[in-house]
Amino acid sequence: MNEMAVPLPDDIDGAHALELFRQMLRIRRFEEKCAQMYSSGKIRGFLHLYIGEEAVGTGVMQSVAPRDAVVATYREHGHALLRGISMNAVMAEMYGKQEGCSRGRGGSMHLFDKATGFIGGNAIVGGGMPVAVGYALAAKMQQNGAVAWCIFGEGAMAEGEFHESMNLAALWQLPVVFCCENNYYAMGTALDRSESQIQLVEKARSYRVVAEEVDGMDVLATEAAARRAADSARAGNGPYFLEFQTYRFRAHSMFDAERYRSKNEVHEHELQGPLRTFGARLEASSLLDEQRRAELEADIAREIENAVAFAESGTPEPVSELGRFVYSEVQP
Amino acid sequence: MNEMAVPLPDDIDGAHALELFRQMLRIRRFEEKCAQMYSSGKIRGFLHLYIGEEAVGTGVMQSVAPRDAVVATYREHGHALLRGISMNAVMAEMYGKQEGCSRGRGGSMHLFDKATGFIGGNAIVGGGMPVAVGYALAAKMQQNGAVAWCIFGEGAMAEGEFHESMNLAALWQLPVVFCCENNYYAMGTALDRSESQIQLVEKARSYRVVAEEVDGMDVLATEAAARRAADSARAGNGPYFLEFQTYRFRAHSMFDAERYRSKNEVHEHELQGPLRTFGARLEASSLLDEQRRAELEADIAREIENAVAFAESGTPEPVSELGRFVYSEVQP
Amino acid sequence: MSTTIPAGMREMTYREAAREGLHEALTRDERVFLMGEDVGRYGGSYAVSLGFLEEFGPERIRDTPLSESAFVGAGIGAAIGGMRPIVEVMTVNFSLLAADQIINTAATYLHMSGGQINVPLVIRMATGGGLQLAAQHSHSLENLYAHVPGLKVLTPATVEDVRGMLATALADPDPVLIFEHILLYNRKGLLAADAGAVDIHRARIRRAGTQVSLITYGGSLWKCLEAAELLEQQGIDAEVLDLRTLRPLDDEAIMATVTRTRRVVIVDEGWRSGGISAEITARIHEQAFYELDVPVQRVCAAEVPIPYAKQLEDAALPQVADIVAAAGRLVKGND
Amino acid sequence: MSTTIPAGMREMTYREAAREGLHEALTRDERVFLMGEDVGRYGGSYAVSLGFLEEFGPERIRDTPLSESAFVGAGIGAAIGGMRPIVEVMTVNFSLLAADQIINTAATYLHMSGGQINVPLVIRMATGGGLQLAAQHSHSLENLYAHVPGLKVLTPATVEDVRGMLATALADPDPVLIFEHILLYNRKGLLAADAGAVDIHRARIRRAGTQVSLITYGGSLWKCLEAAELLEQQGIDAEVLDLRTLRPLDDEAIMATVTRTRRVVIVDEGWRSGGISAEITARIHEQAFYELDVPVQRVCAAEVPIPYAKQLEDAALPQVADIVAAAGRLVKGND
Ligand SMILES: Cc1ncc(C[n+]2csc(CCOP(=O)(O)OP(=O)(O)O)c2C)c(N)n1
Ligand SMILES: Cc1ncc(C[n+]2csc(CCOP(=O)(O)OP(=O)(O)O)c2C)c(N)n1
Ligand SMILES: [Mg+2]
Ligand SMILES: [Mg+2]
Repeated sequence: MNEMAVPLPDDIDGAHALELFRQMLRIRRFEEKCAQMYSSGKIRGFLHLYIGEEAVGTGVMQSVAPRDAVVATYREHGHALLRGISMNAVMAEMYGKQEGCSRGRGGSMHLFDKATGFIGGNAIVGGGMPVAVGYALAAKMQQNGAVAWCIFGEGAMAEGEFHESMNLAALWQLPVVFCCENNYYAMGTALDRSESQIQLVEKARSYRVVAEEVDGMDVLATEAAARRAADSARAGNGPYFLEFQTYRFRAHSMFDAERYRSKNEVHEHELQGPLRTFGARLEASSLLDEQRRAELEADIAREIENAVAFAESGTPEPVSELGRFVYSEVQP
Repeated sequence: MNEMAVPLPDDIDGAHALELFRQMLRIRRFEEKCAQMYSSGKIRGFLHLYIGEEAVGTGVMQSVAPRDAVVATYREHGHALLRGISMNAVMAEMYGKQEGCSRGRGGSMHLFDKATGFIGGNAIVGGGMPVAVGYALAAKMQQNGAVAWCIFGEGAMAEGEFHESMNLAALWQLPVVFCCENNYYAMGTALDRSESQIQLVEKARSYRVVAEEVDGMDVLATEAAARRAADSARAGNGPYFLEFQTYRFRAHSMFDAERYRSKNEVHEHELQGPLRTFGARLEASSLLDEQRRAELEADIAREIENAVAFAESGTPEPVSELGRFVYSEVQP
Repeated sequence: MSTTIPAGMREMTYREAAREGLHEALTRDERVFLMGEDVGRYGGSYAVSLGFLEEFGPERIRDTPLSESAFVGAGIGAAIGGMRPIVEVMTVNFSLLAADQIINTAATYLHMSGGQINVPLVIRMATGGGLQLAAQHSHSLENLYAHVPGLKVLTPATVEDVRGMLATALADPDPVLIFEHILLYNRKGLLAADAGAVDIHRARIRRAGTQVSLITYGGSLWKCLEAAELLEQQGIDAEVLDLRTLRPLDDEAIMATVTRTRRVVIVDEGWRSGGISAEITARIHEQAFYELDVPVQRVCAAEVPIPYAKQLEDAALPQVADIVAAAGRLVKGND
Repeated sequence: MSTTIPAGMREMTYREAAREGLHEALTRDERVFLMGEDVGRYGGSYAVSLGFLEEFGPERIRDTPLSESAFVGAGIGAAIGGMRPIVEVMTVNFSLLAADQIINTAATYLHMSGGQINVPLVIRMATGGGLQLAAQHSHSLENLYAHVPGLKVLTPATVEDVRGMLATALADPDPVLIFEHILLYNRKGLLAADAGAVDIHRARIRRAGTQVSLITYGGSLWKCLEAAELLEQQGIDAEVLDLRTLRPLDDEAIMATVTRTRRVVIVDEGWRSGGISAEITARIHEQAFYELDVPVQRVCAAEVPIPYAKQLEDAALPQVADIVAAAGRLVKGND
């Protein structure tokens, strides 16, 4: 397929396109490393990889403004990195070190960063949705122009919290962008076994929310859609729903035997992978070649190596600190 | 308006039409008595009257078969009576007597009757929906032809349990008839302040559930719609959603000052009340006259008087029995 | 309560005091808003916010759809986003629909984020029985939340507390749950003209005594005070300790009263097994084992879903006579 | 555990035993079916029902969408409708989304209906920590449910119990919750060839002893047995009581062990304040006050949302060393 790659549109900013590629590559390589570190026991707990879905987060994050908030799930390494949490801090978190972005208390599923408005890392499916709605409510009441980006999988759409949150956001015309990462499976449950209506945009529209289907494997498409959504939300037009059609190349978590889908199905999708296809297009547009690739890979490898070293040499929080952060340290 | 009442269609069964009127009148008068008994302190707790909405329950119950289940809310006196729970048992329940249909433990909000498949009387808004879905699942698995009738107010449609239940029923094609009694208010919250999409049938259709809007003030319309729904559900076509547009003439409960709507608005609707309009049509069709009315009223008054006497002379459950029915008495 | 009102005091109902507290909070801090089912047009299901919609407008007195999980969760998000939301849940029974947001999210974010994301959210709920509202409206489930680290659980019993605890809760950087017993709203009490925020970490002795301690909170406080009067007529001098806050518990105050009287009755409208009364008993057992003359007694709700019928509901809930009997048994040791 | 398997016994993991119990139930009674997230195609999140879909078909091994409230509630309705559903909730943490259905509906219908509508529903949930799953996947919330009249709460710790309690729960006319600790699934144990339904009303002594009682349940049982061995090396003879069922508690067995040893350590992975350990302490205090030489000690989870980092999680959860230390303190009285 790559051989048939379509060059990028003429009006594209080549440097930006390459940067999108680099960002996707960066989170891909980072997670490959995580998988390795998981196998060697350095990372524990649950680890959910975003591999295959990078075009979604990468496209979306381009429109996230400094004062916006991102509310994500347990499959959020990519988003965290894209949002600007340092790789050191993310890796250290997975190592459970004090230098981690959640001080080692959260782990893979609970990356947080107040500075960049990254408010979780929520591992209750659907649990982040009301939070995002509330953040948007605060933004609207304070008229501060912030948007809440609510990221979730298609599986979450069956939860009551989806329904309640969509209604509230629409009723109150709040600046939330609902980003559904439809990878067609919730653990082992295929979309058509979890939803009576699999046209997810129709579900969203039933709340009178503007909804778009987006090719989640195409980073230019995801970027453009997110921009439309952000513009609309910031203009005061209320919530926006984006269904990104994508695919998860790896197991749900590291405990998954993947009995619910064939190797072949996975392979088919891999051929349409965001790095592969976008890389080929960049090449077709002469924006990328082997040498540039190698440079990018080398830079990323270095960053990852440093992150691992940083995490390795991080400090385990002393057990005496266990009781901290149950309540705020400054009390009235 | 009554002066302009349209006669009933020619093909109507006159006796049946009169019977529908009688059933509505019976539950109306019963509840008027309840209100009185509440004022005099004989009935306590919360009391939610169905006055104004009688055409809905009356029409629906004509299609409820013996093995079906009815899952209702706290506004369920009418449904309970229509379903065949004796007036004595319902009144005694509100008096909190042992002879009550829930032995005095449930009160107005929790009428139950196993014999007629009346499984509550659930006072958690939305709480009955999953139960109805489960009952329908059991019916489908046992292939016993039963239908679960799930009755709720439009306010319940904002709850997550609505969403989850609709999806499950549709996904599994279960024989549930969802009967939304849209009286346009949830306590003091008007429909357009609780739903971003006030076309409730659109909400239902978003689960790929067949949905109809029905004039809930016209007992012939409600009866016909319920029959269509029942036929469809029994034929194995999955769930069916009926929105009955109706109006509550009385306060939400006995504690409501009704600050959220005008007397005038209420009055306008009263003029379209189901008894008033259907009574006029029966008269226009010469099926009802003053004498027949008087006879009906007298019969009903007698039944109510007897029910009150029955309840008055009922037995308060001895306090020594308090601990019963927390667990079943026969244990394995 | 005397009929002449002392100088500098005002008499008002608990409802009015709750209302004043809310009013002051809304007036003083623009970030504060009230959100919940029927808080606006209806005036609040217990009429606490009657008229607020007109005064503060629909942005700040925000009627919500029936969706407990979303509007409680939206409170969390709004709190993180810089507002100071007060979320009202009609009764603690309905709060079970929002239990995920409260326990899995509000209570965990600060810790999971390593101290970054605090959630300054206040949730008010009605609780308790006594109005024959039966098994889905009458339970006292506050102890479910008192079990959860990360939450604070307040149970104001007096006009001063219901007014003042709200201010303190709003100043708190972390999630605070306030439980108002439904039978208190119409109860009158005296409030100092200059009443304001109150401490929420200390239990308070509402009646000093020497022979037996009645430890309680919320709606049961008044039953305990009544019981204490009756006990006095029997020559028994009871102390009444109002816990005020169920999490964190004021161990010091509890042990102090235990040490003084050496006999304890805990009165709690929650079910006995696994209720807050169990925790208090356990702490007394652990911390004041050698101070006790006799084992602690618990007067709690019977272990049944609260029934509708008056005599059954009465029998299910702790009553003054039960308290008097329990305290009497302890002091007189008749068994 | 010895490496030679006694005659008439089989060695198997807890997972296999749970699986056998399910298999037998599905085979024996057509009304039984299993419903929950990923019980089918995925094989169960803890692989308990692996292969069942193929064997029993999608009607009886029913994958559900992510909608805990609806599928737990559907279990209630199906139970009322004549089936015998087994609903699986992946972990007790997620069950908070279904708390309304469990507490407001399943637990109340029998009572509210005056004895007419019983709910023969079985809900299985994983519980507990120890796999570094952090603050939304590691809590032991079973005591929230143990507080609620109308529910029964089972906590099988052994292969025999996880297999046999399911059968008993299915025969029970009322809602039964079964909690399986995540760390147990891979643990091996011996099962009698003719193992079947087991009693669920009696606690069981898993190790007889005379000097101190370790009262526990679920995952902590094995820590207590290990602690008992270590204590033996210190010359301390510990008895280990496995509660097995948290509601109703077996008071008789608890008081019997207390009376025998006069010293008690309660070990519970739930948070200390308001946990089941509090209720047990309170009952011992009330019913065996004069039998104790020293106050009961509780070894519970620290009052924090369980953190991810290994050393912090270890410190947050009860460990063998903590149990040994607590028991040692009681017996040697060194403080
Ligand atoms: C409320 C809740 N139920 C169940 C789970 C277990 N669980 C974790 S991820 C997952 C699947 C979610 O699928 P989806 O929303 O599509 O996101 P994806 O993992 O595909 O990105 C499940 C069932 C959970 N974490 N929370
Ligand atoms: C979960 C829950 N939240 C809130 C309430 C309080 N409440 C009782 S009835 C009601 C309004 C319900 O309106 P609707 O569903 O339209 O039914 P209606 O009363 O109009 O028949 C509310 C808010 C409740 N009983 N349950
Ligand atoms: Mg998915
Ligand atoms: Mg309504």
